[in-house]
Amino acid sequence: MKKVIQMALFLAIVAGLSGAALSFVYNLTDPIIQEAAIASEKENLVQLYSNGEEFKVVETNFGDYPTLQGVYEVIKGGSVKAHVYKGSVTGYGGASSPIVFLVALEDGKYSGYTVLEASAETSGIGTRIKDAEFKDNIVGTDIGGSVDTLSGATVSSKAVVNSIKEAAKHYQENFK
Amino acid sequence: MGLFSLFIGLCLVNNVVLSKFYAVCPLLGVSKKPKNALNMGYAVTFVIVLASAITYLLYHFVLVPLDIKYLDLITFILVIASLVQFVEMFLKKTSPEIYKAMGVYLPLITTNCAVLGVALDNISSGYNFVESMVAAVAVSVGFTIVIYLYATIRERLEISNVPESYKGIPIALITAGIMACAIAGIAGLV
Amino acid sequence: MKKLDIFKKGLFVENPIFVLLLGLCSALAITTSLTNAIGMGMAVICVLIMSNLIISLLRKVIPHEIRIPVYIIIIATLVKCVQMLMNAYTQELYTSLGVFIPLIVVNCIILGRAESFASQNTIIDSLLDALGMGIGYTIAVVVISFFRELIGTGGLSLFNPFDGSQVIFQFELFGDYAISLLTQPAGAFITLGCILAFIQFWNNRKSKKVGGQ
Amino acid sequence: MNFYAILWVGVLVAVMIASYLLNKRTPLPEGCEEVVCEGCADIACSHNAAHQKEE
Repeated sequence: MKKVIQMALFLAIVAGLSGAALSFVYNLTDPIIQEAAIASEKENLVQLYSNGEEFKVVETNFGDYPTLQGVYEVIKGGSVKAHVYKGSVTGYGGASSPIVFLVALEDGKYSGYTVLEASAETSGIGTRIKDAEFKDNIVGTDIGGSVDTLSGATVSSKAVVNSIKEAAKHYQENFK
Repeated sequence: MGLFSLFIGLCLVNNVVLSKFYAVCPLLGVSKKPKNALNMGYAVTFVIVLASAITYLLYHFVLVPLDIKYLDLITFILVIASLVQFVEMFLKKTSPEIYKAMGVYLPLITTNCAVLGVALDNISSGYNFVESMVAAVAVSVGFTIVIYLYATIRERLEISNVPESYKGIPIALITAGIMACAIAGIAGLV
Repeated sequence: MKKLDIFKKGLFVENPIFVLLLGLCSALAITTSLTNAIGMGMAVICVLIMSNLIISLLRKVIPHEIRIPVYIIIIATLVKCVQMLMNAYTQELYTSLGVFIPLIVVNCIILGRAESFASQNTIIDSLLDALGMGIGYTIAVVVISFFRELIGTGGLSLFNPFDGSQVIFQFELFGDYAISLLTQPAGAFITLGCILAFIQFWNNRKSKKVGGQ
Repeated sequence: MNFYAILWVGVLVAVMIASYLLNKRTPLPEGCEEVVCEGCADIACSHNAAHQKEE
């Protein structure tokens, strides 16, 4: 009987030490990892929120949302102010150079939108998704509401609108 | 991605053993007779599917809510080790003849890279439960196919005249390399 | 056993990959480039030294019956710590090695050395053995990746693992005569097969010469 | 957060050790001779030669 108690005690110590060591190293390295993960995205996110917000990576792999690349939390004064989705869709320019954009979702509405890459779109038509005209269609509409595409640039704007719909679906599932 | 193309992708195209090098040690060490290889395949299939299910559930219902995601590795390896022990005990109690066939290989599976590899891949590629189950079955079917074919080739190797210095493990590795070339041939399938 | 023998044994006589054939999963997978090989070698050395140290420290305390599970717990904890540290400080290396860092846990070398050596010898001997085995593993992995990268891509390149941008050396020998098969998985099997065949050839020749006189 | 970590590792260790001990205690079904395979040097495999020496 004594052997069993001795064994149980030894195991408790091993488990405790192992758990403590792991959480200690985690607390030590997690901020650095978060910092590195967000660093590459920071200069993009600053285009949408530029008065000193913090950003945090929430998720970067989406099993059943093919066009979503990442979702980031915008933290202002310690609380999460908004979520930003990064989408990458195949526009008119083909899959080799996709359209990459950011869309911000804040208290029930799309509050921000910017295009990071749209190099292969035909200038004057496809590139109109970068102009204020398309942005006004998006900013202000409710999350999940219908966003109308640009007449004359339906291919590119349709792809972006569908990806925004996916982002809204993911948002309603995870953060609502 | 459709479940079927996921299955074919993991089972044949980027086969776990030949393209990601999971479980090369059992491939070289154990597969002498095709019948043994098949038994090993069944044992690994049984453990991989169970392990993937349990590790997926534990990760998403214990590690994520408690925000201790960094315990994923130790959870997976301990779950796999205890699963192997439970399966061996279960087989010992209920069906001796299955144990006689498969039981020999069970302790080997604890240090089998494929089981842990699949569990970690399911998490890192963001699959949901159904997809990770399909992935687990695909991986284990792929493993069984490769190890069975490999055993039949090695049987013939024993009686063929191999250069002196290539006898044993070197020729086994070259055979595996040629099989990997064959599998790479169907890369465009998915 | 003399201290130096323990260390030397791990390098060539009992090289974990070429002689004991342990840890082939990781050896084959990450030897596509020299940087990966050295990075992985360093990770394995760290884990091996720490695990041999801790296990030889606790060897009298661990109950005999459950020593293998305790070793697995210790090694899993160490590997996860090394993985987190690598993720934080050597980001490029971490992404290029990918899932094979956690797979060090099931790498038979570490558990093998813990069970057959560290659990019966003093701390200094275990450390020497860990160092010998770790460097032996690194030499083997570097040799494999040397051949695979040189013949596979026609050139050799080594980046500083701590920040990926700094190139230590990079040169291109025969760019368009490279056999790109060697960088693919199939090439890994064939390269290792040929290296092991050469070692077997070398041993046979040596024993025949001794036998011949 | 650390408390959950240590608790969870404790639960895991307990389950694993329990399974390990229970498995060691369940007797081999009759007719299953003890198989010693030297095919691989995998120490964790209970059929490894190293285990035979002690038992």
